[in-house]
Amino acid sequence: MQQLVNGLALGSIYALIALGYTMVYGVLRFINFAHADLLMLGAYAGYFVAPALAPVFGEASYGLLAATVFLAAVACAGVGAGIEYLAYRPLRNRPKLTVLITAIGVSLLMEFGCQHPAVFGAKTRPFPQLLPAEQIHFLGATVSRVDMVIPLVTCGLLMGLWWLVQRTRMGMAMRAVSFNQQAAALMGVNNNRVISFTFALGSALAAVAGVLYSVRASGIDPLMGIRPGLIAFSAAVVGGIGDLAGAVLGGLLLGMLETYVGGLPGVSNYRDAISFGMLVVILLVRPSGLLGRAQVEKV
Amino acid sequence: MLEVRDLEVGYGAITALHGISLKVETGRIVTLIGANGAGKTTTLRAISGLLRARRGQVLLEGLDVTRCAAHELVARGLAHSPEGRMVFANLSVIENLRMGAYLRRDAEGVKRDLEFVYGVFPRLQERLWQQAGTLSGGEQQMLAIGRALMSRPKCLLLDEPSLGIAPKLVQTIFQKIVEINRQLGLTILLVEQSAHMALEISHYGYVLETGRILLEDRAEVLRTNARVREAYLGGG
Amino acid sequence: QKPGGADGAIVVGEFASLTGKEATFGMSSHEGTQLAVEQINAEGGVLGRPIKLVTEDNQSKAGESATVVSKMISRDGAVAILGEVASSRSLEGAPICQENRVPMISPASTNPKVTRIGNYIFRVCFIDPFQGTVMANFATQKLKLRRVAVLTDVKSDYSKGLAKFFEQSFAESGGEVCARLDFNGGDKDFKAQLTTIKGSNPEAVFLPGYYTDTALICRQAKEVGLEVPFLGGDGWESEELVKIGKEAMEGHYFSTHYTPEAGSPKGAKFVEDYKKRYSGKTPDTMAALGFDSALVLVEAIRQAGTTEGSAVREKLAQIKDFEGATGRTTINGDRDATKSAVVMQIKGGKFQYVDTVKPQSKAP
Amino acid sequence: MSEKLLQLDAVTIRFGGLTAVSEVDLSIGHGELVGLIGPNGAGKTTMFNLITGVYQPTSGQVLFGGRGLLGLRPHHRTRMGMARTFQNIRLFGSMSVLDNVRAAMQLHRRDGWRQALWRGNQARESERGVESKARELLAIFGLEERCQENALGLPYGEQRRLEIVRALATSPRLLLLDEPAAGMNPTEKVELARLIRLVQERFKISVLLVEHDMKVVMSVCERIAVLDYGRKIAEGSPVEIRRNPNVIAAYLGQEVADA
Amino acid sequence: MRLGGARRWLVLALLVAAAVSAGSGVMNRYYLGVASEVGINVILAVSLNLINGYTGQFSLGHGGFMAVGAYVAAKMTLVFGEQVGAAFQPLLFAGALVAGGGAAALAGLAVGVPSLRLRGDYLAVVTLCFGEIIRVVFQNSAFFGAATGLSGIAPWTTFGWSWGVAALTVYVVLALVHSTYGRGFLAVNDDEIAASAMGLNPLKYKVTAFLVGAFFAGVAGGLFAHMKRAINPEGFNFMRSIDVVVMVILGGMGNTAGVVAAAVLLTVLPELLRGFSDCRMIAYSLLIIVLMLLRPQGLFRRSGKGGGL
Ligand SMILES: Nc1ncnc2c1ncn2[C@@H]1O[C@H](COP(=O)(O)OP(=O)(O)OP(=O)(O)O)[C@@H](O)[C@H]1O
Ligand SMILES: Nc1ncnc2c1ncn2[C@@H]1O[C@H](COP(=O)(O)OP(=O)(O)OP(=O)(O)O)[C@@H](O)[C@H]1O
Ligand SMILES: [Mg+2]
Ligand SMILES: [Mg+2]
Repeated sequence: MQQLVNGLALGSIYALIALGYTMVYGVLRFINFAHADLLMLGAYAGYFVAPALAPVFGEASYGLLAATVFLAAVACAGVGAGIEYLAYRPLRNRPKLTVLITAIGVSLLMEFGCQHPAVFGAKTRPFPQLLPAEQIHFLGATVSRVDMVIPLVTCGLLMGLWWLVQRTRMGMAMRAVSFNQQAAALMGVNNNRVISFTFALGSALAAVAGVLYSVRASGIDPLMGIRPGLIAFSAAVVGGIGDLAGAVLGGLLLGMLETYVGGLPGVSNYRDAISFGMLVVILLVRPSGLLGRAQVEKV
Repeated sequence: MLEVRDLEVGYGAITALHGISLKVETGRIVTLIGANGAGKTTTLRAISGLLRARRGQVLLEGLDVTRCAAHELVARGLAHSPEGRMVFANLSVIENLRMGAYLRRDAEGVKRDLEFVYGVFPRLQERLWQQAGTLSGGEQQMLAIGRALMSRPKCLLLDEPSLGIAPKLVQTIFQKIVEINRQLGLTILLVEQSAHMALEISHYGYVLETGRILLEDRAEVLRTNARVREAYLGGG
Repeated sequence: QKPGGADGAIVVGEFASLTGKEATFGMSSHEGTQLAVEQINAEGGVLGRPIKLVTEDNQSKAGESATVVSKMISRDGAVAILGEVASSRSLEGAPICQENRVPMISPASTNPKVTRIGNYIFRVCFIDPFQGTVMANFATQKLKLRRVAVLTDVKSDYSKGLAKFFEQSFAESGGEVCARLDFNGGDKDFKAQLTTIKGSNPEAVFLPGYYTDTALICRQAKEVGLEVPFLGGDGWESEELVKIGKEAMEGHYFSTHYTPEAGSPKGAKFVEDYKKRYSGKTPDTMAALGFDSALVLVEAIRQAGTTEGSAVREKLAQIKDFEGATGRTTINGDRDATKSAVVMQIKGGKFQYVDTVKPQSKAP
Repeated sequence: MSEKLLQLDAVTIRFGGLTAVSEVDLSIGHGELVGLIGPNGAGKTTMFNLITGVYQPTSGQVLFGGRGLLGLRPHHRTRMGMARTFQNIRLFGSMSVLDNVRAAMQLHRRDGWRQALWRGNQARESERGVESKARELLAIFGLEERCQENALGLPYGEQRRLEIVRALATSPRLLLLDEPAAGMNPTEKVELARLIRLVQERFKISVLLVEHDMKVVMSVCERIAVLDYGRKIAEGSPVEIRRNPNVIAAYLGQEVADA
Repeated sequence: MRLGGARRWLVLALLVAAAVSAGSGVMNRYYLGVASEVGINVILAVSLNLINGYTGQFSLGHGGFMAVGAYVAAKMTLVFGEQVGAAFQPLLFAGALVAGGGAAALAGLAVGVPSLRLRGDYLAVVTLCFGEIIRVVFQNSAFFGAATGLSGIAPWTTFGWSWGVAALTVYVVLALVHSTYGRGFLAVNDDEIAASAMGLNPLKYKVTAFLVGAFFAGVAGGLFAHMKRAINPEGFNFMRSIDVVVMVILGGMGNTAGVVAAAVLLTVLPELLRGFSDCRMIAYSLLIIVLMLLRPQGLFRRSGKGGGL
């Protein structure tokens, strides 16, 4: 039971990050390598704003968490849109792989930039306590508050994003842009605006994930995004990249798997191999991911 | 309505259009004919903002729109049914049509126009929920034209609308083109390989050859022009 | 031709992980080394020449160290090399030093293999077997523990090595390891492992990790309700441990090198100087060892009277009871340091001295 | 030779609820020129896909040279001697015109990577042979001057011709052409019809032609089959088809029938 | 690049390699080391280019293949190195490299077969998973030294070896691709459906690309092990694969000359930037971004087909 709760919480975090990957991928058809680092920036934003907000909302309260998450998301949305404008937009009509390289460059830049002593430094920093420390006891499991909050947030965001993509004009534009930017332009869609919006949104998602992740892990450092980023990216793909529900499903699956294997004495050292192995198996059985629809190609 | 002045467009080292000028009066149907590679598609793409002009101007209703992005032109009432169809393959037929009306806010009008499109292409109505990518070639062509109509443009660019369409339907399409031109006063710039039929319904025509305007005249004059007959109307 | 810098300075190379995932430790040892060099130079250097420290970053990446060491030796003309905390990277640099007959001193690589590379390779820290044994003995004899769970960092040879020797001696003294689990250094979520450990009902957990992971693990242990003492090694020693881990660290034990509290004036002075130099930061073990590695090298050069590699090597091999920030260092026949270890406990957010273990008590 | 080159027995394929091709029988003899026409979405391209192995039929079977093709993948079928063009042009976009053709000539050569790695005289000889044959084919279709150009830089009509050349380069016994005249002007269409007949005679192959331009179809084909909603509604000589009222109603329209 | 060019290239590179090797006694070891590293990276990048650039399969598993080659080759020389006489050392080394390459090729085969069904990012994730699995297996294998890895490996990778093998790799890849047979790689990349309609078996080409690419990655791993003399699993994590991918894309996918140039540049650049000390990697990442923005089509390619569909 305890492991189930652990797995659910971890999985929800991965799902949250995977949502960001999938959002950006869904529209631009490229893996935003810098997503993991935006997560880290979001965490640092939270680290800096939380103490300032604490007097307003009270130490360790839900209000404090919400306000911190919100501000971090706004900050990261700005950064994300800025990155898009400077590093990705000039390459708009180039092959996606070209953009992938600038994304890797941006990712390295953020990692090494933030490690520089003049910026954040390489050391791990303790993340402020945003939620009350008491545990909740629940069916024999001990659950920390953040572990309760995370699945709810993920669930809420999933529904919100789904609504955005399927039910709004912006969502429709996003889907059109994702398939063919020229054709979308011929429909009157302002590609640049849609893409900037998508990036801002994706980055905000990264920030939300970053803050929640840090609350849970309680320590942050400039390289903290890499591993969850990698896992969440795999999760997004296994779920069927571009598919929101798939991202969440993939994230949950990987979180559960990791928790389950990580808790097994004797094989916990093979944890990554086993979870990655499972991914391979899943993709071999379902080559376009769990929920992904095979891309139709009429001959 | 639409005017092109001394337009030069190229791809990398290749120059595809060497300064062409043409004029489409409001409410007219104008046809652009020319052999393969003459630059017809290039002309339309440059007008609708998909390609950048190297030199020259494009004027829409007297305003210089040479530097306008494609989406801005749509807002000004231009629609383009492109070569190669470019339907949104993973959206359904109905979603594709709704994308065509992306900038419109009048739900009522959109509904009416949908009905109109269904009237022209009943096949589309049968397949509303099919993914556009799995439609047959001709069905996709219908969708591309229908989608262009959905923005309720003032000026419509059609790149080979009859491509891949069965003969019977080709006749229908041409009839409808005339119909919308007459009823809605829609200005149309048409690129066609079936020059014969195109010239029959047009008011005016231009003949393009290797990126230059070779001839221009009223459609019925062009139809009887010996050179045109030989080169583009298949001799007879 | 005299090796060395243009200005007659003695060039000493240092390679460390200043960026990348182990930057925390690399930075510390680098700061310690830098402080030592500055102090020596302030006192007029050695052999009447100043020391020029050339530092290269290997980004915590495998494959970089060989390149940077060879660069420092053949391009910068380094007469000796200081470096690397992580054994796996020391193992890359060492063969190059050996081949070029340039002495190398590792501050904190504890894997026995490192100094086996050759007779030019030294270290100023004790090795895994010793430290593992110390903690095992402390657990069985002082704390009277019989059931212990072990949680190791699969990615770290240090952690693996320590665990291995701890388990050996612990079993020899009749203890039982009731659960063995692993994590990946740098992970942020350890609840799965901790939940399993809790299920195995240990009396304590042996956690030979670095302090960043350790602090997070201890915090999360509290969250899953695992309330037993944790034991660790010198990788724990840093103020950050308590800063990050907060109350969750209370009552836990770790073994480390000599501490100021155990009565070394040199150590106390080091802490003071370090704080002054690095705006109030408290040094950790890596910093102290980095400091000592430089001091030991300079001592050997002074005794040798030359910077010539073989002569310095000779003198290094003879270092005995050298007073440094980490206590007395004696280089043994294996070119490893024999020094006492101390066991500390965390109380009220401070490290408190509990016990000293002399090297003689080394089991085998 | 009594045996048909290609034979389809009651072939059916469904996509979800949609029956795109339904119980179609069709056969093509050696050296025959057969047309396949029908309204948009009638299932013509789908038939091509069934024959070449892109899709597997839901029921029914396809025989080629008397052999069942069940389960054979497209490249196997090409090796057996069928080649096709695509309705939506699918050239190798990063390659030159010449290389597009050469790539299609690999399948009948047995010298693979060994020759690629070790280039003796023999290898050079064979490479030269490939090139000259490719140029020869391109010349027939008036593309020899475009040899070094990038395939996608060609205008639409020339891309279509290149597709035919590429298909011919596989030395097929049966050539399947999907709307080869689309995007050409009437003059070019006449020329294309001539070329199709020419290669048919010269290489002694059978042709199955899908085309919406009746002039081309009627002038090229000896026999025509008509599909509508996935069913075969008529089959016969061009003259018969042109007069068939079902075909006029479903497909030709009055005007074309009169023309 | 025409074939004649490729051959001349091969000969030239071999000559340079031989000359430098002969003179290596007097040359600065650091520069030699960097030069050898250049060779290794060229092997990695050019071989990945066959998979990613020419066949268009996005592989992130090169680090894993390299690991297999490095471990197998190193273990071989560690076990047999003592037993053979000095005269046979080059033979043993060559044998170890081939064995490493062979083992990596087997791994490549295992990765290549799924590529029949998987495309694009899905394949990327599967290759990435394979790479990580390989790493974890080595990390836990006592036989291969677990987390500490293998050390005390003989320093047999000379400049000559590394450049020699690099030249060979370039030759093999170019020869493969610029042949009638090899045009299949490009055809499969451009349009798999059309390629199979032209009688080319896409699976065969894709798997071949993986096989050959992985083989050379394995050989590069072997060279790497015998240059660094100590290897551990962390050296072959997915960042290593990413490094190689960057070289391939920066060089211009499917453009061997460009990829070689990028491999050289990205190996030498960080060394040149050493003067920047703690801003070095920041400068490096900035340079990658700027390079990409300035030359999006790859280092060497003319700015061709722009604006098209
Ligand atoms: N993306 C491109 N890259 C390079 N050259 C191109 C590109 N597109 C078109 N061209 C060249 O520009 C010229 C004009 O092409 P365009 O497509 O406008 O002709 P078209 O008249 O529409 O012909 P078609 O009847 O075949 O459609 C041609 O010579 C063609 O080779
Ligand atoms: N993969 C698929 N999934 C779903 N429906 C499909 C698929 N492929 C084809 N169809 C449908 O099957 C029908 C037949 O399509 P096909 O492409 O064979 O038509 P066609 O006769 O070639 O028409 P055209 O003359 O317009 O090219 C069409 O209605 C099409 O929408
Ligand atoms: Mg055109
Ligand atoms: Mg069709």
